[in-house]
Amino acid sequence: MELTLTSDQEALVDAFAGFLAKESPPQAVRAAEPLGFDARLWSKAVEMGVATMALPDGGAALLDLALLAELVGRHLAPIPFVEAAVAGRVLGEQRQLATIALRPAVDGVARLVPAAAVATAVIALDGNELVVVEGRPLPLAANMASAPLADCDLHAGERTVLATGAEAVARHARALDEWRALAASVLYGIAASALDIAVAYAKQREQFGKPIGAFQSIAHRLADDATAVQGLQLLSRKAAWALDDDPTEGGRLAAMAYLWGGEVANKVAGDSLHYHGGYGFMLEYDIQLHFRRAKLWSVAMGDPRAAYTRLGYQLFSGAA
Amino acid sequence: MELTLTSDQEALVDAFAGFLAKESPPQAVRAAEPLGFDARLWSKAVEMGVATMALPDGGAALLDLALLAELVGRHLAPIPFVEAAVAGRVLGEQRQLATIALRPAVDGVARLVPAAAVATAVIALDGNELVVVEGRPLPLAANMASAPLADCDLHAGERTVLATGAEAVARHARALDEWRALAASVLYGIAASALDIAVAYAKQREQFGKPIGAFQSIAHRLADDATAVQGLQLLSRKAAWALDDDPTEGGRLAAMAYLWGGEVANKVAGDSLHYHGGYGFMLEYDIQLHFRRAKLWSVAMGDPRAAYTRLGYQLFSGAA
Amino acid sequence: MNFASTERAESFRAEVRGFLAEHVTDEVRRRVEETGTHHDWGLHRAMADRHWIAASWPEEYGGLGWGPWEMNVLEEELFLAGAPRDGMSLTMTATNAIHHAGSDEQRRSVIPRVLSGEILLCLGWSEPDAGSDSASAKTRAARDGGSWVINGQKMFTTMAHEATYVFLLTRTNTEVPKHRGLTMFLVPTDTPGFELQPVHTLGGERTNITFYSDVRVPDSARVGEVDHGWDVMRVALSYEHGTSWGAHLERLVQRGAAWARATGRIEEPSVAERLARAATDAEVAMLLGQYSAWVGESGRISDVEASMAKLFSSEALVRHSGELVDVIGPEALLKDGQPGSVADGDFEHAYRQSVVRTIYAGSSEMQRNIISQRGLGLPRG
Amino acid sequence: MNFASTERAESFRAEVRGFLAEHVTDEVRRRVEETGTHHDWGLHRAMADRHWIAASWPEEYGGLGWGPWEMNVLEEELFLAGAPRDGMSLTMTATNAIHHAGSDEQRRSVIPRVLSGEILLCLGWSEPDAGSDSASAKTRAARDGGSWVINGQKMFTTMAHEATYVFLLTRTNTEVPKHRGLTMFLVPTDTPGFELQPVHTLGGERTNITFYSDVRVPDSARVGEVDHGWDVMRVALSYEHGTSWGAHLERLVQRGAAWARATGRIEEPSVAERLARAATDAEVAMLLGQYSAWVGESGRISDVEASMAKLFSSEALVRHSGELVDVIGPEALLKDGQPGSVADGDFEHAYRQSVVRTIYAGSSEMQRNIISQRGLGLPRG
Repeated sequence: MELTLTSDQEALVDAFAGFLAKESPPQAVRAAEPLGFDARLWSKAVEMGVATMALPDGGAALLDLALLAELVGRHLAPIPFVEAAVAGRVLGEQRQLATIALRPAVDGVARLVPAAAVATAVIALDGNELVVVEGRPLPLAANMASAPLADCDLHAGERTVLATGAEAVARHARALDEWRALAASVLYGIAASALDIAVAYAKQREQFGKPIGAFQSIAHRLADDATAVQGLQLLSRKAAWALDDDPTEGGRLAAMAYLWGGEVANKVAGDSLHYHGGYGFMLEYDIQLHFRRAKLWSVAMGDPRAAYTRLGYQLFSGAA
Repeated sequence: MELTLTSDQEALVDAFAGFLAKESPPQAVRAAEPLGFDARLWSKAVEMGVATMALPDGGAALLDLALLAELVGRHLAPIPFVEAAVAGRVLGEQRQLATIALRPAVDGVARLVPAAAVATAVIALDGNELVVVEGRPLPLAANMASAPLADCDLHAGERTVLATGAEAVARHARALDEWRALAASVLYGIAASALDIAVAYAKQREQFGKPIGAFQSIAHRLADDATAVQGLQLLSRKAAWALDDDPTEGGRLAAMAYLWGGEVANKVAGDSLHYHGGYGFMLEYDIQLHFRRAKLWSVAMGDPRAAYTRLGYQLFSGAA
Repeated sequence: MNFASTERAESFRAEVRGFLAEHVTDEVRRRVEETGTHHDWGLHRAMADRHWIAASWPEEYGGLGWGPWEMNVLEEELFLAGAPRDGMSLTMTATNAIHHAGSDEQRRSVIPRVLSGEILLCLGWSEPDAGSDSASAKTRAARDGGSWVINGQKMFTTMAHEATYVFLLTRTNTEVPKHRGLTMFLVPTDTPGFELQPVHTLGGERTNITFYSDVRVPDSARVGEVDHGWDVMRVALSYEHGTSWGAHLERLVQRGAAWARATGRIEEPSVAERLARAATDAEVAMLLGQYSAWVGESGRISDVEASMAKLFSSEALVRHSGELVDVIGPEALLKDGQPGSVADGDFEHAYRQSVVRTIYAGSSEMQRNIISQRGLGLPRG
Repeated sequence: MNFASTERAESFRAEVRGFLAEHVTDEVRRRVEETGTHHDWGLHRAMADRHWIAASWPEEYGGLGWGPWEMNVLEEELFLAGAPRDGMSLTMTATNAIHHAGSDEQRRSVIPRVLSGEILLCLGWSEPDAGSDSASAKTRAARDGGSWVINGQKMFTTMAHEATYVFLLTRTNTEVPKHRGLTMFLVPTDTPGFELQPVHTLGGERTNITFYSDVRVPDSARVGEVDHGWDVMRVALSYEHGTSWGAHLERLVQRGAAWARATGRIEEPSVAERLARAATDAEVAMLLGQYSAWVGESGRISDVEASMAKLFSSEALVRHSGELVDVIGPEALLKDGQPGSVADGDFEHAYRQSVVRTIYAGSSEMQRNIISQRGLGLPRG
């Protein structure tokens, strides 16, 4: 175990963090609502190479992508980094701009596909076919999180079958594992940033003559939150690492990281909002941005409880 | 809504509370371990009439029994008050000493029947027969809670069929509803007493120069616990009342009260134990007695989560 | 002891329910949603016509003499119907204080117009640096001859844009401990120097920041004695404690169950389980509220009981609104009107709104202080 | 960055696992269970023979030079095997402090006997009125010529009945702030005036109250400077933080999963779900422990990380041991050996034991203080 970033990783993180700090401040995040997409930011990110590095020949390990996804979460960057990375790895090439449906299509329609309101290519599992459908971005399904969700009719565009049968299922499953690991990293970034905001506020905001962070009721909850965030950082990074380097563990860890990530991000963002008192609800404070996004990421694949159940079968049922 | 006890109820509660305070102090509770039965206490309670008042012609409403069950819980009294009351109402007469199996028999054996290690009659649902089996008390199945559990072979004693088919199922279901309501009252009593112990300890025990109850981390959890205990008192009393007076609501409320009661009693007893620091674990402190008993009461019918699921079907499924 | 509601209360309930079915129309709900102003003049005046605005007041003062129990029924039904009620509840919090602590002239000039539904009042309490700790208010009122000059700023002056008066907490003395240098005023919102700025919130409610720049009011605008504003605040705060918060949760459970039945998802064990848990918490929440009302009905102080009801139901609402979104999945987060949106967007709305309920009218932390100190007798930290 | 364990650590792991399979026999476990003494001389000496008692020490001092990472592996395996380890862990906490702060004579006379597995040490820190607040100790040590006379009482002196020395915290000065009037001693348990009384606990562990009545020790029994005992305590406390608490939970999950598979209950959705949740928490708990070990391995102070690992894993253990009992039902609470008992009574045992893990070696409250103050930089309350 060696948890220090390599110098390459550090350079990558520094560059992208600097870029997002400059180009994706909270004002830009707000300005991109309700579509949740900043086209200018995305084209700059593409120029930087963050979209192409995800490709099989782009040289990046999944862990590298996870480190970038953390920053996308931290800065709430309105770009489909995770979707494009996962879709790019399925397609083996970059298309302007591809995404992937997280749930199997029903009657040929993939519902609420992340980034489909801004993408020109949607990958989906349609029965026993893994398909990519190209066309124009689809109409936004406006939502609480200001995410560019859209429903996608898989017969309405230019449809290409990428794989069928077991191969289709396996490739889709692998892509979802990668999505889970990267989504866990985004959730970590959201949670870590919500925690930072809470801690800073708790130090500065005074009530009854002292900083509210001096009250145990807040300090102790923040300690629990900080512990959960630290655990999430470790688990999400381990999941991304394992998908490349410890294949027998990768799927299990990605599922755990994603589910745990959803719980942590919702709790920490909710706590942070709560500590702000009435201010947390003012749209001009940033923490509500985190609160709204965390919830969608955590339910994007459907009921997390059902996912825990499937994980339990997978881990412990002799049958599976 | 009138939540004041009637003068009759008050007299009943005062008399039984006085009796238990005198006859069932913590030393007596300990002395009755591991069987969990104090024969002398029980015969005095029978003399007082608390066993016969449960009978259909005993004049007591279920709510009256619930008030007594609360005290059984508060004092951790090692007597099968709840079991005998419910069994007596099934039989319509008092037998020395009857109890009831909470789970249907499997292959003619009722497992871990409460009070069966001290009872001479066990009621059980055996297939589509409601039976009572008489004989000697059965061998104790020693357990964490020091409760007189025993396995009962329903063909090993003198077996009488009380009802068959739909009537058997209905009478058994009614008895379980009553058991749930009274068990909820016992759980309330355990929780209320655990809370009292915690509050008294938090006022008296000093650390870092002040009573530990002055630390928000403890005070605020105690506030949550006190709220839950208050809610449980209301819900368990309402359930007992409704089983007599609002039959359409009785079953639903009894299920809720029992499940909620299990959660509250385990949480409050666990919290109280925790606030005691190392002392809570010393067997000579009383709070461990509460902690061990709360858990058995809460799982006596099996997995509470499964019971919540059944309740959900019952409440909301159009099919049920 | 019995848990049956009274016939009288239940006949009120039926009447209220019928009234609300008629007056809380989809159009009313839509307007509330769009503007974020949880008030509807039509509904408000129709309620005033029935004397329901101050139904708890004696008939001689324009009320109906309802006890806390009937008031609880009224509030439960308002919540269950999703009726806008900020206007009336804020107004009555202030009006109760004026009724107790105001001058005869104030009572004469304000109360009849409130009871007729003509005007609203709002509460100018919170400040940027004084949230839970209202007594540390800094908005200054300085005597100038026979009048007072007020300067400062208030946060979260909800309904100020519809109200005729702000019931304003000011500091009149900085030389004494903070609770003893406060004075209350009734400031007309058309006074020169009064300004407001809308504040939009996560839950969709609109509130306001209000600004006071050399706002001049006569001494007759003062409510209660100079420097004894905290006594007046305490009266007002005692009326701020509702008892029927649990009805929010009950409404959520009913909507969730209707959705689960309609979609067949109720057949999934974990869906049935979560709804049953939510329904159990709703039952407890309603009971804690009813208990608080009953204690009040018995003429006793019910501050601890009201705190328990508010604490439990608001925290449970946060848990279960989140759980319901989980059950439904991303569709739960679609905005009302989007194709495929669920239950008019009620669940995403409940999720956004729920957290604020653990803050306003006393944060969960303040409620826990009340319960642990006044209820359990634990020492202050 | 990578999460792979080192080959070296994994070869240790295999070796330790093989060793424990041989030495932690059912008979050892049964004796521990019966006596409540979490120590086995046979196991202890076999470990000492392998230099595993102080494996983290440099070879020149009788250790093996293992880093925190290898130590974490050793501890994980001890926990996973359910091995008794109170004797060695309490002994090493004290011995580490003696190694740093003791006199040459103490090092010479005590350490070799510890490392050979000949003797145990125990910790005389807690007092009736000083639990989390150890520094308020009242047990008095008074100078009398060249020796010291000790009077007082210590709670929870676990393993005192097997130990050769108590590593004792005493008060030597009452005129100064509490942290500055403490002195540490190494008191032989055969000294006249030393007595103990067994204390049996909910979790089944035996601990002791120890009494000191005119216990006379020479000045050479003093560890560190007079009145500077707190500095010595801090060294000892820094060694009290293990990193592998998560393994308790991992063991519980493994036992629970084995039971669920054997009974077919794993096919129930809510059973699969709860085990998956527990397994996820176990993964997080193990990672937090490994992280803490890694920070230590990197030569940095890992107090906050150790607190996180301890806090999270002990609280998760409480939750999941309760959940597992729920899943199984009343059978889970049967004592080992009863007909129909489940997994050797492991689940009822875990339920009883789990809460104490949120208390000893720093209560959850103390861990949260460390995390919020040292980790997050929040002010003290």
